[in-house]
Amino acid sequence: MSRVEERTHSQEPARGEQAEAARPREASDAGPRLLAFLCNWCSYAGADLAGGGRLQYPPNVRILRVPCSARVDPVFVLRAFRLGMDGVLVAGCHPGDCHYSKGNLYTRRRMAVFKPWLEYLGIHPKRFRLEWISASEGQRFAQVIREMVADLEELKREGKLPGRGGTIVEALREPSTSGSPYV
Amino acid sequence: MSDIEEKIREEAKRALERGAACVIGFRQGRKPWRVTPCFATTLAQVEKFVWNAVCAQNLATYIIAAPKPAAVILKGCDARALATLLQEHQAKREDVYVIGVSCPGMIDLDRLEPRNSWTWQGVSGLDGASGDVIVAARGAEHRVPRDDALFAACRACAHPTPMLHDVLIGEPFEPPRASGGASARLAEIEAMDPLARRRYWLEQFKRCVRCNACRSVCPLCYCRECIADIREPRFVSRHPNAEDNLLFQCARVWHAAGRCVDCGACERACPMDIPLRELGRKLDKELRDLFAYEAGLDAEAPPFLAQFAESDEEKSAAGSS
Amino acid sequence: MKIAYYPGCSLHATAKEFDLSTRAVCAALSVELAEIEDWNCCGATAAHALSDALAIGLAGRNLALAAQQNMKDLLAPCAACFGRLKYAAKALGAGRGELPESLDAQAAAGVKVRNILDVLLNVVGVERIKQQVSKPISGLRPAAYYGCFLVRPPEIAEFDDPENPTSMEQILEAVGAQPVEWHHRVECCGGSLAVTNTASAVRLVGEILAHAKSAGANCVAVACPMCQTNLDTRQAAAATRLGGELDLPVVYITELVGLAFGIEPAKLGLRRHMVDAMRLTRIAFSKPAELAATGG
Amino acid sequence: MRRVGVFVCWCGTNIAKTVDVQKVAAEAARLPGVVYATDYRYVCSEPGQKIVRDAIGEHNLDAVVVAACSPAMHEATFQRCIADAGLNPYVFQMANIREQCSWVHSDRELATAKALDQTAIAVGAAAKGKPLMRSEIPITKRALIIGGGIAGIQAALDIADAGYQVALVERQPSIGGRMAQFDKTFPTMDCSACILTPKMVDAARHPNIALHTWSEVESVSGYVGNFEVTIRKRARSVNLEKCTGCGICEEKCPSKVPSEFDAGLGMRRAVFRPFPQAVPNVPVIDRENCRYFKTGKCGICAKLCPAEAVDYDQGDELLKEKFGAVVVATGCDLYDPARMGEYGGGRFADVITGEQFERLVNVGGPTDGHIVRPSDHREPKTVVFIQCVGSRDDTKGYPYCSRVCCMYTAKHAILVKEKLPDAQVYIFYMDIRAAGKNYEEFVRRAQEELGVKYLRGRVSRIYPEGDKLRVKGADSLAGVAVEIDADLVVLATALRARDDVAEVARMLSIQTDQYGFFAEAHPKLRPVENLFAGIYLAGACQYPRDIPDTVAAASAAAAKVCVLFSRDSILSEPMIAEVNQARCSGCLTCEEVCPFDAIEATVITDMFTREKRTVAKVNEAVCQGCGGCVAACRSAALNLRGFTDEQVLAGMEALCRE
Repeated sequence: MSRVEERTHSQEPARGEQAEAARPREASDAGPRLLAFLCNWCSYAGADLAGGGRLQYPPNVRILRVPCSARVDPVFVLRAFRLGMDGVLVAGCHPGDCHYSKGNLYTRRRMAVFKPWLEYLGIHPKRFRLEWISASEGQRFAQVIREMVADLEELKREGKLPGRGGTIVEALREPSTSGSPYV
Repeated sequence: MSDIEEKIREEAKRALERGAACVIGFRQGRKPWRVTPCFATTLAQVEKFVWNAVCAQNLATYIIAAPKPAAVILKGCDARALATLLQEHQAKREDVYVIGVSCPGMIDLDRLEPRNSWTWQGVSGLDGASGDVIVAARGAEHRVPRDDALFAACRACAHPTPMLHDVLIGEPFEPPRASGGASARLAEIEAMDPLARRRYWLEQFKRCVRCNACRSVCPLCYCRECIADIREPRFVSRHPNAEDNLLFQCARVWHAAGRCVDCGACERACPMDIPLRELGRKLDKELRDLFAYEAGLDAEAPPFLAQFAESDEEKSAAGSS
Repeated sequence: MKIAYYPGCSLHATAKEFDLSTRAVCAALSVELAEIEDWNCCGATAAHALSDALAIGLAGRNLALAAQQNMKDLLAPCAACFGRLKYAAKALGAGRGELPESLDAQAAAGVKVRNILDVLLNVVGVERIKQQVSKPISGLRPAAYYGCFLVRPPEIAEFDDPENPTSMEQILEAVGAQPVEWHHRVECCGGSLAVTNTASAVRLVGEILAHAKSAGANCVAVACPMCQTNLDTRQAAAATRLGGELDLPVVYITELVGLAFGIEPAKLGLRRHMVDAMRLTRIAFSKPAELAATGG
Repeated sequence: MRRVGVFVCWCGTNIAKTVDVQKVAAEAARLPGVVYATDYRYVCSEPGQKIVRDAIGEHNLDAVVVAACSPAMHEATFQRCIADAGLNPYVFQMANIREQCSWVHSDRELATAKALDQTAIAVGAAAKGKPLMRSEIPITKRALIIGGGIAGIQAALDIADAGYQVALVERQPSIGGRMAQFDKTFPTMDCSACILTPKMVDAARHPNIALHTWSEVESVSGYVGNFEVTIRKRARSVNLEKCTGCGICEEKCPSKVPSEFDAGLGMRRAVFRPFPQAVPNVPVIDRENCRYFKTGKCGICAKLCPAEAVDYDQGDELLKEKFGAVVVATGCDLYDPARMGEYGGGRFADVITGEQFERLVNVGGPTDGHIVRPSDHREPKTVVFIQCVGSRDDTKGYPYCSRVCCMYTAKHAILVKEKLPDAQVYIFYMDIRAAGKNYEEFVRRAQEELGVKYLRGRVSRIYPEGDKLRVKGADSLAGVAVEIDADLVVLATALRARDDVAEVARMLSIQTDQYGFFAEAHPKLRPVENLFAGIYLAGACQYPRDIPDTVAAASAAAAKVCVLFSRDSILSEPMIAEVNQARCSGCLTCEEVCPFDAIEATVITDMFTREKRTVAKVNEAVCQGCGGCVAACRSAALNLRGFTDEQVLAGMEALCRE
């Protein structure tokens, strides 16, 4: 019987309580970090479906739910990379299936221009993807995450990722990012 | 005084007489090689209007705030900026009387200087509304071939003649130079490996002092409050460091995607010589290559990125290569 | 007005009169025909059945040459050539097929391939044709016969209504003829079976011509060398099979237009038919009323 | 910053097996804004919810994060829970650590790290969240129905019977639509008029229904509950009140034109009712064809009218009315057989359409129900029917199945056999689609009892041969070419969207599919609604439909309208866009990208300069909350409540906490 099952509940506030679990590995060991903006109606539901099917994929992805892919301001993506994300995925309904009828069609045009530009700014093309994933494509969602994480791991191995928090700046021997990115 | 200058004054006067609240033009600056924007409300002020080889400022920048109806002297790129402003309802077409001037390209003083024996301190006059630039210094006249001294933006200009105008001064120019986006600098950056490119941009933006001059001169940066200045939501940190400086500029340039007419004002204004134009030109290039779209050609069309088409599908596929 | 001219093999051989009359009519209409230098086989006979790449390559080379010779439009009077060239243009435009590196496939795809009806109607125009008519051929009641390649397959030919075309009638009316209303205008003439299954071809030819005759036609107008050859040379056999007389001259539309333009019949090649077509010169210029009186 | 409470759920072992929930709770407690964090076996259970409610009171929480399953599962549950504890339901965020974490990962350590991150994202969003209010939108309880065919009539009657006012607008002089043209109806062979005309009369007499025939909807603006509509009542030239429907004017009118109602087979006069049972039973003068209106001379109808009802001076009348809901029931058009050159449609008099056949066989039709050839009025001995003319044909642009042709062709064949028992009847078909109550039996009756010859294959060509029509086709089951000399050929032409569908769609701001049919909100679950709230669809304007399906759809649309009208007001969506007018510079890019036309320009007086300037304004009743406008706004003037820029950014920043 595992420890979790022994304890019925632990209602005591956990603030300050020291968890006994193993200390987290260093962030840099944890592999690349991927942020996924998922539209609520298709791609987020697709990710839920992957869960229902227990389809395993790498735990490197962090999911941010948005109502529609059109909600994803490209400046969010720029910001995410600035915050040290290694990869960003924007996923929405397939064109023609948008819950809001045509939100993703605006996304499609916007991102068609944005993606090559991002590459031009020095973001490796494998670090950003726009995908159409429907609510029935749990399998596909898992596959996209697997592919992207594998791509990012390869980039990392080849030293093609700048590292967390923009280590390039450090490489330029500048006083770090002069403060946290919260400001 | 050149013919063109005379015609500009003539048209400006006519505009005032017909009820323009002001005419925006250029007048001589404090140095012989400087001009400054001039907001003429009287015929006498119009007499001060000049037209020469250094009238580079984009006067479309002042249209939003100008009292209406306004008349304004616009070059090819300026008029395209106006077209974008009209698309975005920042002025009504009937409120702006465009005195278009065919532009032979404006000269970059920095490109003049190193080639010649004189120094700026000694320059007493600068002429050349078109053709060669004539610099008067220490009693002698120096003739500089115009093409040798043009701003980079002017060398790349594809639309020197204002398409949007009420009256056009000067003969329409054919796109004179290497127009259509071909840029050695752009190609060089494109050829870099992504990480090297990242490093390149960070090196450039290490110099940025966040003076916001680029934003101030941009005819399309008319937001009432820039997102870079807004505390909540905070898209961009205000800390001056290479990463955040770059993020700020990227946000600014992205916001000009499908709108920027590559007038080059931002780059001319930058005190740190950051190659700002190259950021926007890549967007221009993608828009042109993928969608055959150029900003500022149709004042009536809705903003390009606020539309979509069935055919975007293949284009987005092409872009994601 | 100058357009590229692709005669193909037929117009240099069995369909010499199509070549002669096309050149004569175009000259009269001030359409300058520039024969493509160094043209080759369009591949209509067998190439497309063997290899798509070969079919595109053969026809595509001709297009590329036309483009190289600065031509935007290309006239291919032979309907089979028209079909093959247009197919190649479309294929190259869609990125299929290959041409040798020395040739520009995109330029080839940009060449607009036209048949003679297209040129007469859409390049020259009915009004211009009417101006040129000096001797209206009001005595002729041609049955306009289109066959297959001029209008089919529709997504390749992109010309006229594939099931109920009217372009030939428009031209014939413009030169004063009285085209008959009939319903076998796009039926198969059996041209491709003429050698391998002659009996079928003869049956089909007979059906077409019998319908033309019963509709009151006194000649058949065509714009395809295969149709012409087949309807002309198999006519006797078809008549025998039907047990009656057909006796319908089968002529190219350009020959009829040429007659109306006052061009000498010999220069149009009117003598070069199996079923005597020279008789048309005798009845062509009579008025319809006279004709009715003589029962012609 | 809000005081956030975090509740981490074990979901039994579903989450706890893979995620160290206690550690997540412990770490979450250190996140900025979090004042309380705990874990529990089943937070969604009643004891779990009580823990949440108690903690809200005890720790004075004003925002709640539950790290558990997918929000699709329990977001609503917890929103109710915190509302019970007195919090606004929208100061709630859910972190999905089951479907998107514990179920898809096996490395406990990494899964725990991810669960914590997802919780941090939710905490970030919760800390920046705001209570949201739903505004009340009042509803005008009157329905507008566009189209007076059987769909429109049925919807009107249902809504009117429920006690609501209805305006029924019909373009033609009479209601009735296509069903009024039909002779019999499959599979019951009821007389179409016998079942339709009572409904038409009911609609006309119903105290809650205002009938506007010979009228068109000219403009529609507004939104659910509040549509402003302009109806153009075209000049009828005959006074509706005075006319007694005696019909003298029609008898004496000297101008004859082909009757649209008879599909061109018969003639009508310039002053006419489309058919004798018209409702209202009052003619109109078709001014384009009226001798008086064309030449100024004639006036016979006015002279002879015993009721003095003819009024040449009548003008169009514009009605401006408010409605709460719109039912679109505009029906469909038919494929023009003239586009089938190979069938000689439009050229050969005896090649007719199914619609023409209906009129031919109808006792009220131009031949009094005698089946004769239009060319020589002889009874046909051989009749050929061809199905799928235009339909199921990519090259004609109608790849879809028109759904009604198999059945009505069988009906036509039966009618021929009943009226002309000696006639030979052939039907060329591709497949027989007889899915419906008693449909298959009906087709079998034609085949087996009445000897109709069904030939599976296409017809390639039809041409006149003597006084017959030679039909050349294929019998693909026998594998032979078939030639039939027919006296009459009937084409079952495709049902297609109306020609003016684009204009109607634009007027109503609704979408169409690739064929021009109006698009439903969801093909399965919201089949009679449009995405534009307050607009409903009924009948063949949406897809080819037969009468039973059309009536069912009409009643469904009516039910939806009644649901809307059962309340005095509706609540707007809480998560919608809002404009910070101080930041808005009025570029109106947002207006361009809004899929719902929910954004419009408005002029305000600037707070500081006192100058007037244009800014964007969100119509809260129409906005659906996609957020496309927010991403398109360069000035951060637009924001999406519930998914604000602040919340998204806070979520992202939570990921790079030290």
